[in-house]
Amino acid sequence: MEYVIDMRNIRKEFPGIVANDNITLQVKKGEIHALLGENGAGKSTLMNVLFGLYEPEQGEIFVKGNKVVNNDPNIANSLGIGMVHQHFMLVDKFTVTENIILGKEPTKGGRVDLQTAAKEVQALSDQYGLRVDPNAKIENISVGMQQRVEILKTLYRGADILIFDEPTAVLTPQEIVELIQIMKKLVNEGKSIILITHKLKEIMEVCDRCTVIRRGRGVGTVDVSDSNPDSLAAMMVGREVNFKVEKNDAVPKEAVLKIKDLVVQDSRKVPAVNGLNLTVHAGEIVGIAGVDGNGQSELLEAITGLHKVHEGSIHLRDKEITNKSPRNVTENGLSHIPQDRHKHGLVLDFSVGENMVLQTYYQKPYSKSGILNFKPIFDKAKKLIEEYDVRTPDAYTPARALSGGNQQKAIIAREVDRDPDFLIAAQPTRGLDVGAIEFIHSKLIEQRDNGKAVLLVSFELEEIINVSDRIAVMYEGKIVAIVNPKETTEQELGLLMAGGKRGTVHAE
Amino acid sequence: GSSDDGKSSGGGEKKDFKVAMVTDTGGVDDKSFNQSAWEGLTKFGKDNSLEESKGYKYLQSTAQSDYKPNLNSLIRQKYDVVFGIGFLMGTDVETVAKQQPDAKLAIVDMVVKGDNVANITFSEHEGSFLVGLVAGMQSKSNKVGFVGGVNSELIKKFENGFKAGVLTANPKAEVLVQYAEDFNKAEKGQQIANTFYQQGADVIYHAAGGTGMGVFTEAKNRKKNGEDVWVIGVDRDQHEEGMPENVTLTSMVKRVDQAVYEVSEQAMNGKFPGGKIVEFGLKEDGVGIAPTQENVEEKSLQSVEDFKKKIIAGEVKVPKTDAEFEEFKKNLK
Amino acid sequence: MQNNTKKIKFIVPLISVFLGLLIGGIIMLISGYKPIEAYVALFQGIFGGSYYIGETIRQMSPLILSGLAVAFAFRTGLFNIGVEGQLLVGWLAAVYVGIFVDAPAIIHIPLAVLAAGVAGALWGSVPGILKARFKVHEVITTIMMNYIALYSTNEIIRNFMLAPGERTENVKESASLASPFLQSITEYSTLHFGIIVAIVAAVIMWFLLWRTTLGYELRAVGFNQHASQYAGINVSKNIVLSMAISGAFAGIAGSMEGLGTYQYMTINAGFTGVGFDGIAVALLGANSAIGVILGAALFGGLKIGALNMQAIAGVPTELVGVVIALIIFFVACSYLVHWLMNRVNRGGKI
Amino acid sequence: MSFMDILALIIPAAIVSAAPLIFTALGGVFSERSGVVNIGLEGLMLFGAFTGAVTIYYGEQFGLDGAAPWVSFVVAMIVGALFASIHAVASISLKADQVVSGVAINFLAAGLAIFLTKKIFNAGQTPVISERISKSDIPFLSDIPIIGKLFFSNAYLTSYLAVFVALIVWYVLYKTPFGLRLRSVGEHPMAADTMGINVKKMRYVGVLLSGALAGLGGAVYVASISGNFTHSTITGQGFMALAAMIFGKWHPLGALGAALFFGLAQAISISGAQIPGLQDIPKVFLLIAPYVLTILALAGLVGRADAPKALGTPYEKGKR
Ligand SMILES: Nc1ncnc2c1ncn2[C@@H]1O[C@H](COP(=O)(O)OP(=O)(O)OP(=O)(O)O)[C@@H](O)[C@H]1O
Ligand SMILES: Nc1ncnc2c1ncn2[C@@H]1O[C@H](COP(=O)(O)OP(=O)(O)OP(=O)(O)O)[C@@H](O)[C@H]1O
Ligand SMILES: [Mg+2]
Ligand SMILES: [Mg+2]
Repeated sequence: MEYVIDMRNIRKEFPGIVANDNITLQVKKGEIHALLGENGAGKSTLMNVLFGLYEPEQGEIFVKGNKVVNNDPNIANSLGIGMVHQHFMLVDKFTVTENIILGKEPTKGGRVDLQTAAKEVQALSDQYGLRVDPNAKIENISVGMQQRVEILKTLYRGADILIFDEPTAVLTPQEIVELIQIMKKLVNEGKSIILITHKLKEIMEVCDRCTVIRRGRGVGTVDVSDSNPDSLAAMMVGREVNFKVEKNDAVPKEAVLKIKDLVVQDSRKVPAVNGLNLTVHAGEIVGIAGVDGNGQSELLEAITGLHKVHEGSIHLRDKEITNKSPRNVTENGLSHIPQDRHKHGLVLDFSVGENMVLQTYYQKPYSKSGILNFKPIFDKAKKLIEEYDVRTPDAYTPARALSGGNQQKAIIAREVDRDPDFLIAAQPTRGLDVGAIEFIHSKLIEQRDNGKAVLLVSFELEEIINVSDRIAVMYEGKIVAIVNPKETTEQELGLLMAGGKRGTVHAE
Repeated sequence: GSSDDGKSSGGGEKKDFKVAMVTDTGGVDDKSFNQSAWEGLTKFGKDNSLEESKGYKYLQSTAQSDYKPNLNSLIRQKYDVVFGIGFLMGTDVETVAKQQPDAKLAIVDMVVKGDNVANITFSEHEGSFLVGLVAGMQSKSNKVGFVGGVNSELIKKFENGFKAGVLTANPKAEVLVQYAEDFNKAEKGQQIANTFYQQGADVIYHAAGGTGMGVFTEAKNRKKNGEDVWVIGVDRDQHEEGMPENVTLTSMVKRVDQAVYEVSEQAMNGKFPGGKIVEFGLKEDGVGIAPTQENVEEKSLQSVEDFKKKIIAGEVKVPKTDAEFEEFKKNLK
Repeated sequence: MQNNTKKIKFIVPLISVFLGLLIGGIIMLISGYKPIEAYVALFQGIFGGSYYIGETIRQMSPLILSGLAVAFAFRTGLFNIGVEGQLLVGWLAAVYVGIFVDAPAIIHIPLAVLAAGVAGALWGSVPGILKARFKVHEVITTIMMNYIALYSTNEIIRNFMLAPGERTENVKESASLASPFLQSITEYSTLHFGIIVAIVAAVIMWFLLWRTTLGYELRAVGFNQHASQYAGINVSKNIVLSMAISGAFAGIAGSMEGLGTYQYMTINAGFTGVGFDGIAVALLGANSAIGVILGAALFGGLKIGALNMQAIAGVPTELVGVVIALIIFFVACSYLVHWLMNRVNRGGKI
Repeated sequence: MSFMDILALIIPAAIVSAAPLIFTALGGVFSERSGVVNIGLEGLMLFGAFTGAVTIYYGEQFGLDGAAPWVSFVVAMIVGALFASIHAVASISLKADQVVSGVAINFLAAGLAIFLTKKIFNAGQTPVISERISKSDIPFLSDIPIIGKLFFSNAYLTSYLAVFVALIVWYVLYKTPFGLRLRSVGEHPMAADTMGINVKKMRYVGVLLSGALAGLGGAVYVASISGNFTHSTITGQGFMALAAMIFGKWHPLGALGAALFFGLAQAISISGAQIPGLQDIPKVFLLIAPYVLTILALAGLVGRADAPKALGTPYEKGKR
């Protein structure tokens, strides 16, 4: 049987680590082939090798039967291989069209022919149902649309072998549904797809076969039809993984966070949060469900003091924290696992240790009268790395060198360890493998059981439903419904998130 | 006694007499006083068959902080007289002289303490007065300009002498004055000249080093477009700078070479004027009007000669400072 | 790997200096000078006798400080091209206090140095404020502030402090860093106590940056403003502070000239260049305190030695400028060496 | 002087002194848009001035006459590009810190130019050239009432060339595939790489072009303003050009505007000393006016300028 992609015994090293060790990956024509593995297992690396961004130290690659040496994305492109990268490869300041045609521009009399280009892009997006605005700037469009642009880039270059590196990690549920439709459409058109994802549900739904790698080594390839999430998870982690989050009922106590008629304006002075009311009690996890862009980020930034409050009030316990400085809010007992770990969560060029005291460096014992005290800082760091199983050479390694997964663990360790009254967790498990997810969920619940108030924001309805004790549905800057996770379904939530009414419930 | 040493070294064996100078940042080819000084020293060396960079040499400074090291290193190399060129070096010459009482130093354009230092100054105002006369007489618009480098005591001598000359020759003439506050900004010189000419001035005297190059540029441009404008050069005969459009009316030359030569000679003959002020004025041919005079009218030259005599004779006292100039102006009326 | 990088850190500069001198020598050969003679003169001009050593050290002091100024700003993510201007105002302030204040040396000197630091800090904080408040790029503002400083200081001297020779009076004995003792042991070099100030400043910079919470904040802001803000660090405050501290170093560099080398301030017809040299020194020293000291030693040594090279071998001082430039290049290209080293290692492993 | 006279005095002067800055700043735009910081503009401009002066001088000897300056422009551009290639090799191929390498360029240019001048002419400066670009009125255009007098009278051809080049650069950067690719490399080199664009090549082109234009700027300065090259001919103009580029937000037309703004401010401060009204202001305020005005303009209207995202970071495959 001939494979469109046949990678044999690939070995790729990075200074100090073997990212791929003798991995073999074989993809049949017209199939969706899953690539599964923990954070840092070597998936992205393997794909970058296939795409010609990295040169392997060892191994052979066959594309459509013939041996190829591709050490350059150009060659990959010409072989019909296209890749949708985990971290988007888009120029923010360019328009959608400019990004798509870049490097293969249609010209008229020496100048870029944007009209024609835009038409072509439009045509492509119609053909595959990839809705984009050809003339919008990347920096102004949603992550979902950005990803559709990435896909269009590959199609525009006539790729028939597509690599998706964690495409769904950054998508909202409805966007994921769309994407899955699109992938199905693509294979029907005779294209082949390699899909990297940490979400077994998706693999079960769309993939034909699945190759699992662990710590840089190939574990094996299975037919999805005769395997199940548990077996896959076990394969990749090397142990049984427990999906259903174990937790007993919450015992809510006094209110910790009280938000009254909150109005927050976005950069364009348009109210993004528009008269929102919400209360979170000690000992409960409130999950905020909502389609991206309905004011979730502005809400969190307002609470944490990163964004100015226009009207209304926010109280933490009995202290008013409206428009207080982030430090003031933090000192009043708030912890925040931010949505964007690279932008807000970490100073990537600081060591892991220095990152562990990002909000506390000025307090004892980490410093005394303005002088830093490194021993306690790194002792603490080592303890947290141990306790939260952050995979890093040591506490002195720059955070940049860690896997996003491990970066995330580091942040959670830091925030939870501050032992706050109120914990905000925004997209805490985005892009993480099931093992890490399991761990993080258990940590959140542990906080709740210790009588902390937790606010969870996530686009993963499954996560919201599994972890929360109450679900607040956010729509157009308001809480439009509070529902009990035990009595709701993803369908109902989806409806509410889309602005649909629901007889009985009303915001409190 | 420095003078005794002077005799002993000057007395008989001239052979091992050595002179040297320290330039400021301009360097010995700055087409200005550094170059002029070096020409003087070279002439002296040749006339006394000294060998370059053994019998006579110079050191260039790249920054003010180099002056002292340079002066010192020449003294340590046992040069009999070491010249510091330019008033900027004054303080360093003074200190070094104090530290090395046996050394003989000379400073140009400045007067400092120490009886082993010869202070060489020039009557730039007198020379400027002469070119002022020319300007005053040959200006058709009765408007002339003066562009100064950095406003300073020294450059003021040029300005006031010039103004005095202009008014003497042409009482109804107006003199525009502006300082660029920079010796190296040609574009500034050009724009100032542009402004002056635009306002009807037709002769501009510059005492502004590199900034002056811009004055020439502007004048050339206007000459090309048929305007009848002139520049008066400074320090050396700047005829060449005016070519091919030939915009140099004349130049006020300052014979630093002359001065350096004479002081060296005096020193060699044991007459080193330590602790004295040696003023080089019209009398000593230390300043004057440039040899190239093709653009200077006969009658101008005439009055230049007359006043030269008068000044030398002390009948006319040329103003140095603003105060003296105001005084001078009153007496004109 | 580890000890390797250590080795490289040490080797690269040496190789760079060697290559720089080598190529410089070749240029001399081509243009008809005698490289050996020249370099002998150069090194005599640096180490050959207490006088030269004195001059080299004297040259170093302001370079160390201006280097620290640039390096400190770099460490906090800012590019301070304004050292030149901050140095000028510092110089003026130091001289002003040195002339118009009466006090015993123990008070007068520190006071004058402090004044220089404060003046420089104020001058430096302007671009800081503009950046923090209006997001104006510090590179432009610092360049502009240089010219403003140049013309303003000249005007102030001209109107309030003028003495014969287009300069101010000398500062009082009690404010002077100059030391007859140091001069006598160095055969009347211009050596003064400034070097001590400079080295103390270097220690301060290191300590401030790496041992204090302030340094932690400054570095955090330098790397990632968003994360710093999230962590409750006042970004604006730190930007201004960073520029102010950088400016303070620059201002004190000015006091080296005003209280040490010259004892007075002249009406400057142009920039001193010390500020711009500071950029080179900082970069030669990889923006680390100790590196800056070494960089200043190299830079200052070559500049002083150049004078002797000119005096003895008649080689124009500009050539040293070329050599310095080449050295900077090779230091910058250390990647080359690293890369080679790695290659070698790889070879060894596979 | 009537207001009109004053304008007629200031505006042409502004355009004159702006030209060298415009060229150099445009060079900066090319380099930095491709992601390579270029502090070396000063040095490149300086070496261009040196080359220009030398070429014109010998051009005259070989009887090129009026053509000499124009020939020198071409030569200066070539030499400038060659000189910039040092910066390119260091900062693109050898991954050197771009600021360091740029600073080195400045020292190298200054040292080498003077050193060579001394070698060639054994004098501290080149001989004064007689063949220059000289001011002239643009036929017809200069006859347009008002505008003609202000913008097309007694100015240098090179000044209009500068404006024209700015327009070309804008067209190239924003309308052609080359421009799109150059900018993409400065914004997100890895993205460009995955799109099959040769990042290093684009950056080389950007840096070489910056060298060529900065060289041209220097040569124009000599041919139209200073008339010869000395150790002090180029003192800070390159940094002003750098400022103009940033002031202009890395946009060719922005840089053009900023350079003209500098020129105008400079002209006002200089002619101000003669303009009734301004005359009485203490000279020092006029002297610092251009720089203060710039800062005010930046703080007031211009505000934040976004540098190209990847500016200053060497590109290595597979590194984030
Ligand atoms: N550019 C790089 N430099 C150094 N090491 C790297 C680099 N890229 C990857 N690695 C190493 O290779 C290992 C595998 O990386 P890879 O990107 O393949 O992980 P992954 O499977 O994609 O993880 P994730 O699921 O989080 O995306 C990582 O642990 C990392 O340490
Ligand atoms: N510059 C780098 N140096 C060392 N390792 C790196 C570097 N860049 C990436 N890596 C490694 O590459 C691997 C994958 O990187 P990647 O960003 O895909 O991690 P990730 O966990 O998938 O991120 P995310 O959570 O955002 O998906 C990580 O294990 C990380 O350690
Ligand atoms: Mg990955
Ligand atoms: Mg991931």
